[in-house]
Amino acid sequence: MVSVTLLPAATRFLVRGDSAAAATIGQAFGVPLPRQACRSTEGGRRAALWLGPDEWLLLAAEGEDALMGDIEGALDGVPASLVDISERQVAIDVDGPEAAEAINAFNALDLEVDAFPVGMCTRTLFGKAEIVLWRTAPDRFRIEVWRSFAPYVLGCLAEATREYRVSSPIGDLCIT
Amino acid sequence: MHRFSLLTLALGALTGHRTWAEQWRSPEPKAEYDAVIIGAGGHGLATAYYLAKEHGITNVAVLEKGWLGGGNTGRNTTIIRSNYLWDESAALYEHAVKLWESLSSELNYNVMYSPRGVMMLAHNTHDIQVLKRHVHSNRLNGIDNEWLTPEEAREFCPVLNIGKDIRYPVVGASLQRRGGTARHDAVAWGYARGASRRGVDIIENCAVQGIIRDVSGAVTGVETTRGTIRTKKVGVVAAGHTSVVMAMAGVRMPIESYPLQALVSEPVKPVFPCVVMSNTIHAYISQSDKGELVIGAGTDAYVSYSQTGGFHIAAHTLDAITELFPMFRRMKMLRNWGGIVDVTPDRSPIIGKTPVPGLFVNCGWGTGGFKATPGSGHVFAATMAEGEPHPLAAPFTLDRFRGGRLIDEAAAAAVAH
Amino acid sequence: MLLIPCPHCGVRPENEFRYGGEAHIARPSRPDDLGDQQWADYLYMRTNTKGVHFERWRHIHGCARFFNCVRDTVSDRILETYPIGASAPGAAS
Amino acid sequence: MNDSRTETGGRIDRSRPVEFTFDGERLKGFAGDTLASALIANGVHLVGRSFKYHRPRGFLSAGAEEPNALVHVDRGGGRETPNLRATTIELYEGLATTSQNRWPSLAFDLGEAANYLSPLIPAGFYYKSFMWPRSFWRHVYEPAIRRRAGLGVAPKSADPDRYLHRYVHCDVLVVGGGPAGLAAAIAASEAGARVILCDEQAEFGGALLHETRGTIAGQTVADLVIEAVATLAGRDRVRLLPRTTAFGYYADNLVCLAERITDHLADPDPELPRERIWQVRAREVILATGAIERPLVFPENDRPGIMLADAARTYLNRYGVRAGKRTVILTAGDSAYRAALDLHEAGVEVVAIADLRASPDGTDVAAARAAGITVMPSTTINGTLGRMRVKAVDLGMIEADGKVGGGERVPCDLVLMSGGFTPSVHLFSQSRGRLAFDAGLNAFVPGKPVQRQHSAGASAGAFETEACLADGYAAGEAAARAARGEPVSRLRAPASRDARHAGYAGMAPSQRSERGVKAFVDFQHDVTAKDIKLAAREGFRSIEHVKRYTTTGMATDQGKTSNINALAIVAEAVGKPVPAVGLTSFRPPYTPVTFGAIAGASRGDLFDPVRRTPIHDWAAEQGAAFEDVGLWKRAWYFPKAGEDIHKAVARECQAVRDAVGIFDASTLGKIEIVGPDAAEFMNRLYINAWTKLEPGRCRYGVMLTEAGFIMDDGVIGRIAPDRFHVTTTTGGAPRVLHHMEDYLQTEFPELKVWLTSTTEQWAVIAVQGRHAREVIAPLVEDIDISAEAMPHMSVRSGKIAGVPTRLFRVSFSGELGFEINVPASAGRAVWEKVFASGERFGITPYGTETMHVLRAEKGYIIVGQETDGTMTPDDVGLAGMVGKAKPDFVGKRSLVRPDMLKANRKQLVGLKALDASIVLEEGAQIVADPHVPVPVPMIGHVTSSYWSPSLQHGIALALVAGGRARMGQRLFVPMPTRMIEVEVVDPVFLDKEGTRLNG
Repeated sequence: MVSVTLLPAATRFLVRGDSAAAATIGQAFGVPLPRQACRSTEGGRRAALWLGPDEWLLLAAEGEDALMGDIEGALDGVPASLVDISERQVAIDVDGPEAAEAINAFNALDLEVDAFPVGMCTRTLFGKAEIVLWRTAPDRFRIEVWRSFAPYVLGCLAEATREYRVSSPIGDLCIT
Repeated sequence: MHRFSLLTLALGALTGHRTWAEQWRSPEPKAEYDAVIIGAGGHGLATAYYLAKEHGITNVAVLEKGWLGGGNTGRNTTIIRSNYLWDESAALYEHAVKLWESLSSELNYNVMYSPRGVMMLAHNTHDIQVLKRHVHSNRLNGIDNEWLTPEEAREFCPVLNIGKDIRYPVVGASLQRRGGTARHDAVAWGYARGASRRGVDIIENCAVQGIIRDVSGAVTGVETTRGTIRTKKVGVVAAGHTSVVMAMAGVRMPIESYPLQALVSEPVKPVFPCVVMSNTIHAYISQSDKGELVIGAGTDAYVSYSQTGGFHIAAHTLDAITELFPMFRRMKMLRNWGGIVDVTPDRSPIIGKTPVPGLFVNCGWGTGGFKATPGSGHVFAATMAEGEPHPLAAPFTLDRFRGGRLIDEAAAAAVAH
Repeated sequence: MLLIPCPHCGVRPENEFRYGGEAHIARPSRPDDLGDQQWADYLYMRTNTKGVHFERWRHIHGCARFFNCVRDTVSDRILETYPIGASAPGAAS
Repeated sequence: MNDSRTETGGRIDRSRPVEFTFDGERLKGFAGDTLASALIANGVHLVGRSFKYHRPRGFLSAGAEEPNALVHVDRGGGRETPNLRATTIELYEGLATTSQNRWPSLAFDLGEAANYLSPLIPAGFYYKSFMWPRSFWRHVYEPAIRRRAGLGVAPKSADPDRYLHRYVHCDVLVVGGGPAGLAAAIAASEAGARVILCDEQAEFGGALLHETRGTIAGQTVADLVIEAVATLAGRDRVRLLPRTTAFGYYADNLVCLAERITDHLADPDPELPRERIWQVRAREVILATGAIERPLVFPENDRPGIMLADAARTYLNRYGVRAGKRTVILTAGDSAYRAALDLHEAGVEVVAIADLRASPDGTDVAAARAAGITVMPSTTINGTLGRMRVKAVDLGMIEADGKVGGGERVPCDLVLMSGGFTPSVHLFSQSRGRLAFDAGLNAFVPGKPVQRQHSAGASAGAFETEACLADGYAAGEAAARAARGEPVSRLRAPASRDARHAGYAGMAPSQRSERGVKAFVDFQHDVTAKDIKLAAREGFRSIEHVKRYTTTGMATDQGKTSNINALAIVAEAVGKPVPAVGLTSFRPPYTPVTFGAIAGASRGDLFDPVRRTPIHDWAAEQGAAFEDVGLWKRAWYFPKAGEDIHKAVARECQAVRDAVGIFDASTLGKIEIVGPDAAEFMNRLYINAWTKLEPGRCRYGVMLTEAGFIMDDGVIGRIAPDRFHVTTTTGGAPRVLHHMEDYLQTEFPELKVWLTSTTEQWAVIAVQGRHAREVIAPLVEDIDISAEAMPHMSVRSGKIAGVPTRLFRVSFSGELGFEINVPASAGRAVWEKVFASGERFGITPYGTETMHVLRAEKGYIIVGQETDGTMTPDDVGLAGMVGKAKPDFVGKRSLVRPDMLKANRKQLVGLKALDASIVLEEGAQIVADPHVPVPVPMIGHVTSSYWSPSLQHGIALALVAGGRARMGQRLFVPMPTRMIEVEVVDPVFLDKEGTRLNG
């Protein structure tokens, strides 16, 4: 069984900056930014995902409009880049015992749980689309993908999960 | 050496074919030659052939580190065409096509030149603009190339999918009817035979290890695994390994070497009458006389001399081919191989003199050198014989990169906007 | 598909990367001072080594960082990778 | 069914009869049969025709190496597959098969005429012939050759089946499920390794599946296999993949497997893919790929009923089928004696075992003699008889001096041959390991591995079952240790180098002279020993040359049964030892792999992602036509009832010029450039100067490659001192970002600036036309959009229709215009509100075609259309934008190279045909003199050309050599049927003063 679900809208920021900026941003965000490569930190309904040595994806619930101002205020001139990308991408939840297998139909990473533990996150390729892949539980992944690539990723997942005979809510799902 | 004719063939049949002699000699290298060609691929052998035939320079050695025709000559997808955009390229490749047209009789060796037509597909407005630009330019240069509607394209190639519902529908095509294919090995063998009977020594299993120069810097010979050979003229025709050989003479080249893959299917009865190419989705395909679908794949992204290549490259090629020709999905890949291609910054060859006196180079044909084989050999032989570029080779000198006078066929097809 | 050790993310499949050409070809700091031949050398001349080759890759579908790589172009075996800005490993050069 | 089927035995399920057809004939077999075993059980031995001579052919083998028995399978609905090996097709109810390469029928094939013309058509005859007269090649000879060539027939319609890929990692991949592979998998998994075991067959066991003699450690071989497979199946870190062929071994221990999932099923579940490609990344690979029996090369060794000894044994022991009633066996090794014994015990009359060796004496030989089978040492076969099936052989006695005499003619219906075994080293060779010739085995064996890989069992030259088990187990243990990073050394089982296994390679001794004799080396391609000798005589001494000249080893079996024999014949002909002749390279795939499987799920909408904007569906609902731009679908035009593209575009253009239009510009690339050094970074990447651009203002920027050619362009807004909103072309976005990151990370790392793609954060709605301000005014909050407060080329942040916006006042139409950036998810709602607000002005949606016309009327370039990667800013009239005070920017130095400064460079101009009704063709060439014959000097080409509804004449942009100095000149555009005279004009056709956009 694998279920594939489009997750609700979220607030997202892409932050860039050096170590000092990261510390400040983490404080303002309420979740420290992970310093270990390809790892995430979580707190409450917020998460920070390491994407690169000076790059993090911040996730929060939809409508956290004040966050941008809060973080910018905290930075107070510390050089950094904070860009709202809430609308740039959408999130897909892939859940079930064969979730890793289904993703491996289009992704070349080793998704055994010892190689890709819970909490690991990375940009990677899914077929011909770039995604951020984040393992949120042993049998569960969150895929972040640019909006216009989402139908492609969902189509691929539908193709990959057909053999598990699940009725997934993919149907006519159209992302706009 | 036998001339091939109906009579000799019939005699052969009567004698159980025991009378055929070797098609080329395999002599020991002499101590000195008037000219040495490094690389016994099609281009190198053709150069030697024309040096002997057209310029009377017969004391020539062609040195080959492996077996003749074993490099890109024997590894390519054998497409022949001359529908290039820029005048310089068009003239050079058209020169080659004209030679192709009579090559079998010229060499008395059937190279199976098959002008079955090369069709290039347009999938969007930009493709149409680019291909029509080629069509018009070719026509005014006296090169056949015509525009086809999707329906006309399918008429020419009945298995073409011109449905509107595929990912990249075919919205038109250009067709060079004189384009086609030839039997790659036969080209090398035919030139080898022709050169050998005119006195050229073809020396296989002979790797060049050094280029010897005198105090003035001029070439005086080459060091090889089979001894030192004196000569005042060296032509480097070592596709894939140009940089390596030129480095022996201290010459840096604007060249990078990439693995290029190709593959064939199992043989089937005739189903594909022409050559079809699509630049937009990176695929080209024809069917050999033996029945195999011959499919060109892309280059790997990185410099390499490994003569293999990644599986994902072939996979991307086949998804493009099967998208255009969905009836081929159940066909099977029989063989997949790689070659090493020399790529220049403008995707056009470098033919001519070098900063080293006596050293000539013919390289940088990228993924499309086979089609040029006769023309390349012909103009390079003239260049080596005269010491000055043949008029058709003149635009393709090494020093064009200094002033920026590039002949950029890739840019001409660039996808943007 | 090669396996490439990204200095930041560890060993990853080649399709996450983009090749960036020969490494250690620094852009001249004052291009206007260069003659045409020197500028053309910068733009176009490449060692194209058969053997140990210094080159750049970008983990474009990963951490997005450029880095340097030492690879044997005959076997395609990667000997070492190191960040941009670090000098070429002496052992390999 | 006839009495070919044994009463008991074999691994078939006799309780499940299965009906199938061959060439229309309905036949019966059992579940567990292959097509080959079922056909033989029905007495069918004639199954195909060879490639060149169309000789009748039967089954040579019982496995994937089969060169002869190829059939076409049609499952209906477009599921047609040519060239499938009957020896590997599993029987299922309703399997429909037909023979190939024959006309009109298999038994009566007119193509067989070639067999009688064979003296005229030796190897390489193509190259010597078909040249007279010249024109005949293309129109007579080649079509005839093409028709005769090929084997099967390509499918005619699209394949409806699905295919998938899967990437997987493991500690140890074991290729081959025979004794060595099973033992290796057990040992490796015992040590805790993550193991994948694959085998090309439906059942694991390999050669053990037809080994019925003897016991191992007290177990029958069958029980041993059952227990081993059960053990492996019970281990959760083991994945068993039957029907899965490892076909390619790539760099860094990537091994590709092709799994056949549904082909053996009568009625497969449509949810299942037909095949799956596994891309396995293994820490360690064990190759336990077995060995393939070599045929012997003797005259007429190709008739139906002549097969490999081990194949006959397989048919008997595994499938319960006797391949004949009366057999003669020709061998050079001991294994054929086991086949003889098995057949003898099953009631097949073994007339004689002819042994090429002078004194065969192993235990198997003794057993055969004890069973009363006639063993004839120093005996060969001089020839065979029988057209559709072998009916007799002529034996020949090998004298002490090597000469061969005559012998008796022995009637038979089955001839078995065994030239020893050739280890399957294909994958080892693909892994770039070097092979070593083992004279004792007459074969190549794996040398030192170059990847993390181990060869075991028969593929490494160990042919006895016990040795394979031991070797496999040791390899499995070693691989598991190596996968954990422990140092490993392993004792290799000794190769089976003795007279029992040496076998034979090359042409077997024969009494008959070479002439008129066909002794086949490559069965499918009809390459005979004589052909190979001819090639050698003609100077083709490298094995690669021989292969290419004769085509030996190039058939669908890729020489699995022929390579060593061919090599030995060449070696003898040129007087060199076999290793000196060399070995042709082994290329992937090991056996042919379905194109569709390699393509995987990449088809249709999954071939490439289809990118749609947030406003796409609105346009689709309005009936818009779309065009592909990169991966994007863009609205092309919005036809009303009865309108074609021209009418629709004329109407849309007119609406924008006269009133107002609305356009979806969401696909434009967007990059947010943030940081204190943002302006400095922009200075270095664009030709323009940015330092003085005020926040709230925009500028049109042009970016060059380092070679000085235009790479991209777009409007760039300064949102704040340290923040730019950059737009790029639709197709250029990823390229531009990569280019920027390259310079930022590797050349300018000291700059404190960061780049973020925001292409999909924003939907972009362009409102263009004199009413644009009035249309959006009711919706805008917090922004003063008056002409004074918000001049052309400015940007403001605020709200529109209740959502945040970055509002640009820009124009790509020449009209007063705004580009409304709103969060993507609000795109459609805002669009609809703007549209509703504009209805009182007759707001008209327009697509990319109208956008192109409008911008061409204004002389605005499109990168990729007016530029082609060879154009400088000056060429397209943008030299004035270059920031003069800037010391450097990417591409600057290249602009002063000699060739960039030439006066006759192609320059952007406008063109008007003298006949104003003519719309020139884009891509058409331009000449100065219409009377010059071909080749005509061309001085430029038409880059853009449209009918201008506003101007009521055709307009064109063109690149013309020295164009700016040619204003007012008459030039010519030669078309195939006419010469069009044009005038060179300013590229700005409309509103040169720009009064409209400042409105």
